[in-house]
Amino acid sequence: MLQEAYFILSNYIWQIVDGLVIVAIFPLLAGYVVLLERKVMADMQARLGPMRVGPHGLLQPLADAVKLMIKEDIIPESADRAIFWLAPVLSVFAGMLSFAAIPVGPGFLIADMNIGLLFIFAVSSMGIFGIVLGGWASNSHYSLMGALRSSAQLVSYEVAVGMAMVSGLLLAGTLSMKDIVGYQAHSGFWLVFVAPVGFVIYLVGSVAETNRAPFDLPEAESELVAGYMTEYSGFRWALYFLAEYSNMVVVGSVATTLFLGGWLRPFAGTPAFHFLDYAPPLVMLGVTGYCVYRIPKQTGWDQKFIMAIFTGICFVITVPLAAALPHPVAGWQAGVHGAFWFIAKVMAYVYVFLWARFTFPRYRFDQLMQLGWHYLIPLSIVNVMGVATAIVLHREAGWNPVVSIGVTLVVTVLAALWLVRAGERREQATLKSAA
Amino acid sequence: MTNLILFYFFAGLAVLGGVLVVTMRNAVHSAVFLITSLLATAGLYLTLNAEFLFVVQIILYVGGIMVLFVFVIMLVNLDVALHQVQFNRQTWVAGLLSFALLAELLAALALARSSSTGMQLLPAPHVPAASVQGNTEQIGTLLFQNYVIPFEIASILLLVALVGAVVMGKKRI
Amino acid sequence: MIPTSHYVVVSLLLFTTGVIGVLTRRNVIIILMSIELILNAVNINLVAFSRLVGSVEGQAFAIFIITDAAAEAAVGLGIIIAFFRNRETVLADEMDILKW
Amino acid sequence: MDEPQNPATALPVEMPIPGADEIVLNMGPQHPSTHGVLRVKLKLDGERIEASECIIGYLHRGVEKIAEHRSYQQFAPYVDRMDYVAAVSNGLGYCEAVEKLLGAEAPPRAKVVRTILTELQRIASHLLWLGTHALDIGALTPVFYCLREREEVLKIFEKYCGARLTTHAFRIGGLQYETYDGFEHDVKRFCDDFEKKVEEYEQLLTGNRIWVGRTKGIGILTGEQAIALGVTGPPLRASGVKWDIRKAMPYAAYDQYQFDIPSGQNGDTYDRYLVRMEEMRQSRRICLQAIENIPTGPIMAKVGKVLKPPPGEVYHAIEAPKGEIGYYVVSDGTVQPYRVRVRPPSFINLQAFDTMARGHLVADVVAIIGTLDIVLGEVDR
Repeated sequence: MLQEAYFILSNYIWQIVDGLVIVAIFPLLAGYVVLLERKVMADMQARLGPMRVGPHGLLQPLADAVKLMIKEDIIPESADRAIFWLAPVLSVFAGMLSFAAIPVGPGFLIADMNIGLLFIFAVSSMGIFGIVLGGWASNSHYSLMGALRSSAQLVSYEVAVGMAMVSGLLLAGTLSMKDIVGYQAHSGFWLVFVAPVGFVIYLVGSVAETNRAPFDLPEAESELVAGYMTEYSGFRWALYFLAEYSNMVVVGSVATTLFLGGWLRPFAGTPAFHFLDYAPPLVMLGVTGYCVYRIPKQTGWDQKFIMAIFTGICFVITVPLAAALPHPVAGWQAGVHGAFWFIAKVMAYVYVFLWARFTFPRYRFDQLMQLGWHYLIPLSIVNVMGVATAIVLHREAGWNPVVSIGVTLVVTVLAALWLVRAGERREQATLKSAA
Repeated sequence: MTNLILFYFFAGLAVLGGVLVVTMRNAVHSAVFLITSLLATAGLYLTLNAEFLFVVQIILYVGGIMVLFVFVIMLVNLDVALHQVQFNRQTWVAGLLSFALLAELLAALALARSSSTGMQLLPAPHVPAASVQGNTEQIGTLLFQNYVIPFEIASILLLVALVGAVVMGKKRI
Repeated sequence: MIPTSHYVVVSLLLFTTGVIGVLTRRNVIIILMSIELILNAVNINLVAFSRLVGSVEGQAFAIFIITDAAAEAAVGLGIIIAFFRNRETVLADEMDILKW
Repeated sequence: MDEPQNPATALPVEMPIPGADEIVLNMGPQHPSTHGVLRVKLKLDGERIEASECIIGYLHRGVEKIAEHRSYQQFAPYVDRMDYVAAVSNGLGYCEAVEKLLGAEAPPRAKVVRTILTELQRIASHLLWLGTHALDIGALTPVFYCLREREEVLKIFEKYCGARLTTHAFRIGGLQYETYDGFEHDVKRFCDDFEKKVEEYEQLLTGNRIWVGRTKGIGILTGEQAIALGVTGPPLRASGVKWDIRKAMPYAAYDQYQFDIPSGQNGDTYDRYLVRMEEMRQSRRICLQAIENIPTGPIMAKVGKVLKPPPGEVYHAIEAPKGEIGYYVVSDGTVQPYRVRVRPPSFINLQAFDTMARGHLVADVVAIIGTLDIVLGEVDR
């Protein structure tokens, strides 16, 4: 027994450490995605956003967390207590478990499963229950409608998202997250350039999967108050919130791994671009420098002190990045640089989510379903067939890869255009019949 | 050792979940315990090195079929149903018969283990030495080569079920 | 390595539970869920024996069974919805007029 | 939902056997997008609306009754609190109604200043409408741009009379305050900037596929229906009826200025949106024309300190941002009105809600409430 425990510990010590680091960092990251969201929103809306808690609102996530934790926890009288308790936990569980398979950097992942991508897909499909059961247990019409909407939405968009993943998988030929990145490193091209349509479908589908605007119908504020979360408050609500933002980071990570080259540096295979290795420490140094510059501008010693702490954190991140130079190709050096690029790509992906949220109005439920079933799913099927054809043309018939991909891409785009045209005609027909 | 602990954990969870599915008054609670049972079964698959099936179980059973169940339970308003008698009159007969069935099957199993001519369940399973292909690839090869026609038939079955469900769910046909 | 018989016993227990559920419950939805339990028990058996035999054919069969379960659930639940719409009940012993 | 069936609030349709997915949903009175304390009872089939009923009165303050116990001047600030996002227009209607009753007329300078302020108020009101409407439909950003522009208008109001929202800008007989130095400059600068801003909003929304999808064909009101329901203002014009009191029965100084009456054809939410956008442009045009040439002279007619209109009655209506706001004032010869009845546009436009909402989805309810541009303070008075 003890021996076995020792065996496990000695063999899996790095996995455990990685796991602790990732589980500690990602919720924090989710918290700071909230701050990022509020800052981006404020910037797009000609305001400042959170400024009070810490310099430039840097401590706002912590303040929010504390506030939500000490808030009164209300369970409605007629709610189903057990399931009311279970639902948010299930949501967070699904969000957090996905991190197990995400490779943040080479050698910097919890579990290298040979079914990694499917595992994430499976676990995130369990997140539906958190929403559905929560909506049902609240015993409120708004919650129930939110729950029904979201289950319908998630189930439909899962098909499109799954098919988009398949188009990437066909190319990589593996389900292991690590090997997918390995394939992209080996082939020298990120899959987004090989299967762009798949990436676009994944982008749209993942917005819907995470219930973000313009697909945030389950929690449509103006219609269903807060959808399935209407009756939740305090810590349970915070759990839902955490789940939502973790899910954003998860889909961002999957997209990064599958389509955007994971932890790879841009132009990783080209020696001429090796100078890009200097970018991570320089960027972090720049951030540190800016923080130093901002310190004296803060009002009050406490703000200055907090700003100084953030400066320190930035500097602490800079040091290993700089120490990993000049050739971060193996070992921990590759790990920290990989993590930098990975998180940068995930954040860029999440930024697109925010950008869309503050730009677009919300879809109506039938329009959302229409987009899913009439456009995305057919297109994703066409795309999978296109990618498969391209692979066959290249590997079996020996065509030039660029030509084979180009031809199938043109066909796919034509199919997309045809779908849009057909949809417009259908729309006009319904408008005419309505009038 | 670790495997055994995991096995007992998952097996216990699966059986317990199953029993609660049958005994719970509220259909949603039943569904939650069915989900538990299915997840535990998925865990059992893992202990059998069937990781692809583990994922399929979660994606299809938990993420697909069970969502459908919960969806329907919510549509079918069960407030009234909660106060109705949940079990049939033949409960005791049925229970007795089922336990008789269980006893019979267990006896058969025990006999098979003891008899030398019966099916050999006792010998340790021979697992081929770490195969070159992963579990997923093996199943894929099997499905798309040996069982490609059953596979297609299954897909047609699904299509028919889809159409059937849509027709059934429609208000006016 | 866990003996196959362990899995068979678990499968038997689940199977019997499912049978009890099908025979005793009145709620059709729970009866359907019990059927899922039975199918699941079969799957455990298939996968366990597939390991015993040393091939993955049993797992392929399990996938077919899961497909079947999906089809069955979709149609069964569709029937339940249609029935509930007309008769306002989901109890099996009230579905007794053969035609409506 | 389990409240006893009060015949007054019962749904106006017979209830068939409740099916598997028929529910009655209560929207409001506390709901983020009913714009106040409106309660809407919806009978849903799935998410489709089979019938609806608006239940009002949560903000009833008895404004009309109060009028009977206040002198004519004392009542003027109360009208600001009806449609509190277009207080200036309300005040204009009331002041002109009483002036009509008195047989007095505001001097030309007062009339022009009134026109400018009222048109600015129309822009402000439409901006608030645009922002909240877009917010209801899920576009989070336009509301901040709209509030930014509205702020400029409110600043002008503040500089002019010290108040931003409930301005009480006009007095019976004219104006109390002379315009401040730089009033023309401020208005001109606002109008010059505003041209670009409207373009910006249109860029955000007009061509946006989601926006068009959410608004086109939603809440259709034909011209006949609109007239039959007494709908006025932009919803009426969007249905193709070119009726604008500013043109039909000019008041203040509107007869001196050139402007168009925008109108739509389909009478759907999208058309109402386009009509209001165009109205903002036209309001800007009126302001620019008026600011060119403000006549000099007195700002107050000689009406005396104590108003005692001769016995009689008068109805005077103006085109408020939300539609025709009319004041029916009855005088019995004392210092207090015998009766004041307000014809509030929001209240009457809200009647069209059921007609517009039937057959649409729950999500469209918020679009329809938004497009009606109601203010509950005015609905309930």
